[in-house]
Amino acid sequence: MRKLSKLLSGVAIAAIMAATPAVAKDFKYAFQGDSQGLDPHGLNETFSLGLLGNVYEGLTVYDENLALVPALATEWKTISPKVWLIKLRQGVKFHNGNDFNADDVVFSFARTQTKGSDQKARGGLVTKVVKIDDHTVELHTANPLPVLMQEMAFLFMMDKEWSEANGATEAANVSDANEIGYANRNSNGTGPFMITSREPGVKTVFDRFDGHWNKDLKTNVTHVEFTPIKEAATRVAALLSHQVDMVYPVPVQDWKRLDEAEGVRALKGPEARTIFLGMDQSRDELLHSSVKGKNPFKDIRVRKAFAHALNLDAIKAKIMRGAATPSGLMVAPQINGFNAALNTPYAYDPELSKKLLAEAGYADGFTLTMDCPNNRYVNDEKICQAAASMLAKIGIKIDLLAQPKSKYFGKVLAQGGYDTSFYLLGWTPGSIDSHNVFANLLHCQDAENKMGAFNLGNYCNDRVDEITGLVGAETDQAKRQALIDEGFKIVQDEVGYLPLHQQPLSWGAGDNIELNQRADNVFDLRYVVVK
Amino acid sequence: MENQEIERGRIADFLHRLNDNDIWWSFWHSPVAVLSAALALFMIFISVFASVIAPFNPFDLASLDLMDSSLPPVWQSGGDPRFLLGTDDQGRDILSTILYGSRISLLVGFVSVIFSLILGVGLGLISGYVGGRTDAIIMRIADVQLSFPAILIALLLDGVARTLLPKDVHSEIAIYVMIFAIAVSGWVQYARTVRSMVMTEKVKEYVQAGQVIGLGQFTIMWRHILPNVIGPVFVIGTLHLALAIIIEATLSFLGVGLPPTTPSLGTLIRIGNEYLFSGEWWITIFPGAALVAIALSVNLFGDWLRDAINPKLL
Amino acid sequence: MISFIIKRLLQSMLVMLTVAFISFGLFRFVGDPVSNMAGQDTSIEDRQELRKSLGLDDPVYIQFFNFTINAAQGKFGQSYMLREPVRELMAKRFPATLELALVSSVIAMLLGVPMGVYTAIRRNTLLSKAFMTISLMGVSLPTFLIGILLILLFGVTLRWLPTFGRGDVVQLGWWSTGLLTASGLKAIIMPAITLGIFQMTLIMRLVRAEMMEILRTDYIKFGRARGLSNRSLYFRHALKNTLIPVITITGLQIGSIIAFALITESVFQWPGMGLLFIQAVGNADVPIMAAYLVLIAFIFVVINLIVDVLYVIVDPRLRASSEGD
Amino acid sequence: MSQLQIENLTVEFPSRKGDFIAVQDFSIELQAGEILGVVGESGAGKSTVGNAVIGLLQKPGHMIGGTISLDGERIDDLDEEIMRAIRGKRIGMIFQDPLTSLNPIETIANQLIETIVLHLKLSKADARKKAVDLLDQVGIPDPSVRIDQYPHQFSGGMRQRVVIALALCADPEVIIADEPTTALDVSVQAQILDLMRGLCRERNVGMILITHDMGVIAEVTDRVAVMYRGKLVEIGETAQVLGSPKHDYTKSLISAVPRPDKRINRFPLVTYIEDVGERKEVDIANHWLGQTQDYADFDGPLLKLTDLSMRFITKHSIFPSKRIYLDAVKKVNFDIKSGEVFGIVGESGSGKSTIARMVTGIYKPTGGKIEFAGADLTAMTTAKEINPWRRQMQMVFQDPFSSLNGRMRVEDIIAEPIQFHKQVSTNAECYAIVHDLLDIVGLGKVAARKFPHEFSGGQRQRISIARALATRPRFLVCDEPTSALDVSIQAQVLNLLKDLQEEMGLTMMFISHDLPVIRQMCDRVAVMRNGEICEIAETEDLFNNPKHEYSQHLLSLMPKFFMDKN
Repeated sequence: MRKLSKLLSGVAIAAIMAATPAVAKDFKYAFQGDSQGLDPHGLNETFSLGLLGNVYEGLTVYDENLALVPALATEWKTISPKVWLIKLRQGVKFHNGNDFNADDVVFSFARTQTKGSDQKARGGLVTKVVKIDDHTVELHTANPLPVLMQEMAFLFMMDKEWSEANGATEAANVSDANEIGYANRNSNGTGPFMITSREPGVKTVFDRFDGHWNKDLKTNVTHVEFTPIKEAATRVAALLSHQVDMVYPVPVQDWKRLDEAEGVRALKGPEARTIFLGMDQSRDELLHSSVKGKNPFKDIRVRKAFAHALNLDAIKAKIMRGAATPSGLMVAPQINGFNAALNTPYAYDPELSKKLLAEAGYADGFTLTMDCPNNRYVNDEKICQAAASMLAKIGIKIDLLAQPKSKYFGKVLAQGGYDTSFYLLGWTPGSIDSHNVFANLLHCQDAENKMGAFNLGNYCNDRVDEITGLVGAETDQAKRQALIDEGFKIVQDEVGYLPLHQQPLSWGAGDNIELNQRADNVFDLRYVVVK
Repeated sequence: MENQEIERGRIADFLHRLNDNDIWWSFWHSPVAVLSAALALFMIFISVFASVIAPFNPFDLASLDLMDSSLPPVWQSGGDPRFLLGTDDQGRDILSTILYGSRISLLVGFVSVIFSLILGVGLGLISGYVGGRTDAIIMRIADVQLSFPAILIALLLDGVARTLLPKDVHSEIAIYVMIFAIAVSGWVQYARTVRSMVMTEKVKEYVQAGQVIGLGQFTIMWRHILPNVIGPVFVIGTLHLALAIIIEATLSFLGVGLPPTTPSLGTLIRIGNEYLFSGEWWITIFPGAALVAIALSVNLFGDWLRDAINPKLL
Repeated sequence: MISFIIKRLLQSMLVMLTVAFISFGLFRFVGDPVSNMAGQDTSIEDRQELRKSLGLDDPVYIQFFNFTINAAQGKFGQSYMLREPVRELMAKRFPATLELALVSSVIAMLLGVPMGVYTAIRRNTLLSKAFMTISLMGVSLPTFLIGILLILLFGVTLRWLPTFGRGDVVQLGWWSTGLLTASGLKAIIMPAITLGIFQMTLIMRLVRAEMMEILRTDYIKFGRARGLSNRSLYFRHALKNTLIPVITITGLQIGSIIAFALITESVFQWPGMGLLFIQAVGNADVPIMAAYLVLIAFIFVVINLIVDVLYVIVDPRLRASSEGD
Repeated sequence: MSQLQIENLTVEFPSRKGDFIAVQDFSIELQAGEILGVVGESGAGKSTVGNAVIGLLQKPGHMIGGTISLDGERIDDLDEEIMRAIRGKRIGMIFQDPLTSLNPIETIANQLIETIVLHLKLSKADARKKAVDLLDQVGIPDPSVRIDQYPHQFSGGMRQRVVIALALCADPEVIIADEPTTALDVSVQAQILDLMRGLCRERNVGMILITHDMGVIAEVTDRVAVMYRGKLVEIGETAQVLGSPKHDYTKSLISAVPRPDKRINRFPLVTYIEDVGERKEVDIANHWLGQTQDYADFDGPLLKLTDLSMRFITKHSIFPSKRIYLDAVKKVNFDIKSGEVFGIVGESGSGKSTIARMVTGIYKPTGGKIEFAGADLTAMTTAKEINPWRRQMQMVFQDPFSSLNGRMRVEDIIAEPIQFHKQVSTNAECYAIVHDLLDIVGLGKVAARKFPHEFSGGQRQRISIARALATRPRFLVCDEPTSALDVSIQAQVLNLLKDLQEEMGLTMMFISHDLPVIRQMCDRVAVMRNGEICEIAETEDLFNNPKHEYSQHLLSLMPKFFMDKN
């Protein structure tokens, strides 16, 4: 396609070349999967949102250090606990030349609540959007919500006129076999890049949007090609042979190879994702265990025995090749609310574990099925295997059920009826705030109030529930921190979860590429510089 | 005493016949056949006695120490004398794992071949002998199945089994699911071969002689036709054994095979494949070599057997 | 001839219906598409809503009925994973897979036929034995291993050939071809060889077996007794007779090559249907999986039909018997 | 000077079990225009001679001595290239089976033109003209049309004519015909022989005619060479060799040929014939095998066929109207009396074997009735009902190589019917009977533990007979029991059958295409054609005074050499 057009319009291209800045830079990168469509309100998933974040923008945006900075909104403040006043940026243009204004904001929030949207939860935080003038809006929330603007970084704004003209006023609806959401295959954002061609699962081409409001972007890239490459080996090979400039993720064990190879390097960094093991603490009898009639995890001695059986340093050294940060908390250092003083992992002490188990009446151990994804987190399955062999040493026989993420999540999450007894999960709070962790992981399961939805083992403590509510509403940072610390301490003492580590970000890039490796594993083209 | 005499007579009789047998003769005069058979037998031997030969039991999770993981073979710097061929990412001894893994691969191969052989030969016999509508139905099913390569069918069956069967028992039954999947994907070739041979055999006069005696259809199929069509079936069986082992490895490579806690050769190669670029080549190369050694020796032997019995077979 | 074709068509339709049933039935029970379509924050009610709107709550027979009706029109709905109509996805991926399958078949034929002829004519030469043994490597080395080794050698170490993808493609109507650009041709070399090795072994052995069989026949003996040259005997009389079954089997194999390509495509990130399928399996993307299976069966059925008809055209014996209809 | 001269030809086939000399010290000369017959039984080495002449000995066979000369020039030591120019051009060759001698996917024209262009360097158009002429000469009607057809569009006889045309197309000086008519029906055989003789005379071509058939030798050859175990035992004018053979082997061979002219009691046994089984006398009257008292006496015909019909579907179709049928047997009626030997004679496809298979229950008739000892077999449906009757009728098959299951030991093959019908209570008893049976058919106990492939054709046919006798039948169907055997072996087997028939008082249905054999074996004969019976008569009446036109025709085709001799 490109080739042909090159052939046909050599003259035209020469003309464009003359018009654009002398430095036209190409950049190619690869990821293990593809974005599921282009609809900004389509799938609420890190990679898709990350990719679309180059094309669309929210009211706010995270910078290279995960600090929240203005994007389409220039200023925001709470005029009452439940009402935010937002000043919109002026002179912003969509890729099609339309102006960005308050109508687009109202429209976009409404669109998140349409049938096909996967952003209902995020958009639903705002119960009402009021247009004050063309560049001012009010956002109303149901409860006081200090973290609202963090959430807004991934809620993208669309052009009302464009959407209406193309029948894309509803989020792409996958259930209709015949109707293809226009916005799913075409894009019109305000971001610095626009998608000029796309073949799903094969290739997506971006070109620089010259009309972007921010002329100070770091990037010098004008043309980007993105290719999904599923196999890790193929992906690394593509980088090693310089067919692409950047790939992610890179298996941690290949870092050495990348660093030794000419012209490429491994990019390592801490990710804000915490990997942990969870235990079913609510059922009276475990679903998948040799222990009948009771639930051993209800006994804190058993939970402690598990905690002390895990050698986090060995996992770090061998499986993660030194690239993980063993963790004693359920949040990473980058997350608002993290307290280094509390971050002490349980000590590795298998003898203590055996003693505890014997005390609890399980001197001979027991058998337990462990659920594990095998393509979701860095070396997820290997971590589970290592944990299984460590637990084997204290007499716990683990039947490991490692599955692709689709099957895994289908089983262990709410829609599978939390069908698990012991599992591995990873969590990055989307709002980069501890409250998200309290609400989703530490709060008792409460489907009605959408709380504890990812607390798969239903760890439950009334005070923690209470703290969750308080943290959500507390605006005084010191008080808030104290509440957070209290909550984390309770969970730690009760061994509600078994945190393992924060996994590393593992990317690879050519030596001539400068880029920003953000802790939430989002790859932002705004920071790519090709030398 | 008398029985012993008779027995001895029978053995002598057998040896004499064997000596007289062209296949046996041509076997001993084909270096490739002898070598490949020897290699195959060696691989079978060491995998059957894996638990005796292997220095470790890699399936015993409690014996693994993560700190021993990713060690190179002894002759490389950093090697540990306990682990001749090095260790994998979980600290399993590669040599032991290869022995145990070969056992699984061969077990899966043999049992699935026997399964599909019985299924295929049975259906082929019925199809060829009974003919008519039964034949048409069986062959139509075979056609449909033929439009999907074995790997796809095995992939499907495995997927279905994983979904339908209770998850707790999954790792225990994974190997049976795999055997079943490979077996079901392989019966067509036997059935077709047997069918076409039965069609030529059933019009032969010895079959009619059986009918004249009054023998039932089953007796004629079992006693008369089957022994006459079974030769090529063994040839296919041998070649299919190699194929089954490769399919198992491929499924394991694609991640739908045996769980990594009880790795087969294919699972090991898959694990090792992730370490190829990081220089830990021994995790892939040694199991890969073992797999190729098994498949190649079995294939070479089967190839020779085919030439000796019926070169027209594929 | 016409009744022969009609009979074949009816049979084919039955096959297609069976495959449709199987593909629907199997995939109805594999994976949970909802968990893929919804992000991690989606509420349980929304998930239920989604289930309902996808028709996953209808009775199974209604789902199958709808499936068949739609499938017959080429409508397999939208991919859960890529949120694109499956029909268009398949149409875009099909050329890549077909080109790969054809190129690898051609490679397999170009190498396999001469090697088969050679090993049949000169059975006991060293070269012949070498061919036989080496060709066995083709069926003893798992495809994925071959692919990985090729990538390591030619892609990473020597850097001669690209390690993934199709290179630049040229659009000819709806067909995209990589065979008209230098990078496309370079890109197809390794995957085609990887895929073709197994096929080459098969063809070579088939040609050899058939050729040996035919060289033993009376008409070759009679030809020799008439003083015909070896060249005429081998290539005009024997090879031509050999090629009938060889073409049949190779033709029928194209269907399974296309399906078999999924391993190769996955190793080389070849943007074909197999890759799509593997990804779909991992994501429980039912529409793609169902469409893939049905498409594979359809290709098989069509090739079968073509081969049957060709067979009748090539072989005068069959031509006569079908003319009697 | 002789056209073709073979001197002291010796051919060896090395094998791992020792070298086998197929032809030893063989010398003959062939004159222009002469037809020289080479006769011998299977394995005599006669085909090897033919192959040696055109230099196409089957590997690993090779000449270890002697010379072959064509027009005085040696041709046995020529280079492959030069020899190839001689093959087809100067020496033509005709093979036995016309069905497989032609490339099925090339037209007749292509095959002829290729050969003509190769040897005569004609243009394609001229070659085609010549090809059409040739086809005309070998008696193919409408040659200019038929030349563009494929081999499968020709009948067997027509194909053999095409093969002859191919052999003649470069006007060779010598033709070697290896069993050219063996695969053909008698009437076609006669036409082809006529054609070949005519062509040789006309073109003054010398021909070596290799055959096992004394009738063919008598019919067309000028001189005959008799081979035995690779050696030439006798050569001379045909009439002289056949009329007054000098060598013992020739004598025994000729005496073994069934005489069409008169019925003799037994074929003379000549010491020269191999494979003679020493029959051990068994007192059948007091033996288990003689104890056939359980058969109820029955007055009237033992076997009675009423309107027996068999229709095969040769082309299936969903629509009955589109099916194509073959009526193999059309409403046949006849009776066979107890103790009688009833013959059925006819050419291939006449339906005679189908009758045998219906009587013995292999095929289910599509119409009519089979009554055996008064019981209507066609009305019985269950195995239980029919098995007692099955036991009373057994069958000896045509092909000794396929009628025995190669995977079973001889004793098990013979024991199977006894065990199946539970005729004795213990295994020991059963195997004792099996051993006696082997004695009776002249093989002896030593044969018991061997496998069929260890025996020759004649011996296998004896095993087959033993199996048929194992159920103590009273009715035996013999379907061409000797047509696959060499003539000397045939005599042995026929003698055995006659002995057994008399000793056990068997009733027999004897099927053959060979009239002389019928005359020697049968009391009454039915002549069949196209599924219908033309004539049923006492054997002697039929041969002396055939009434039906077709019977007359068949009789006229009988080899004449005994008649000439007398």
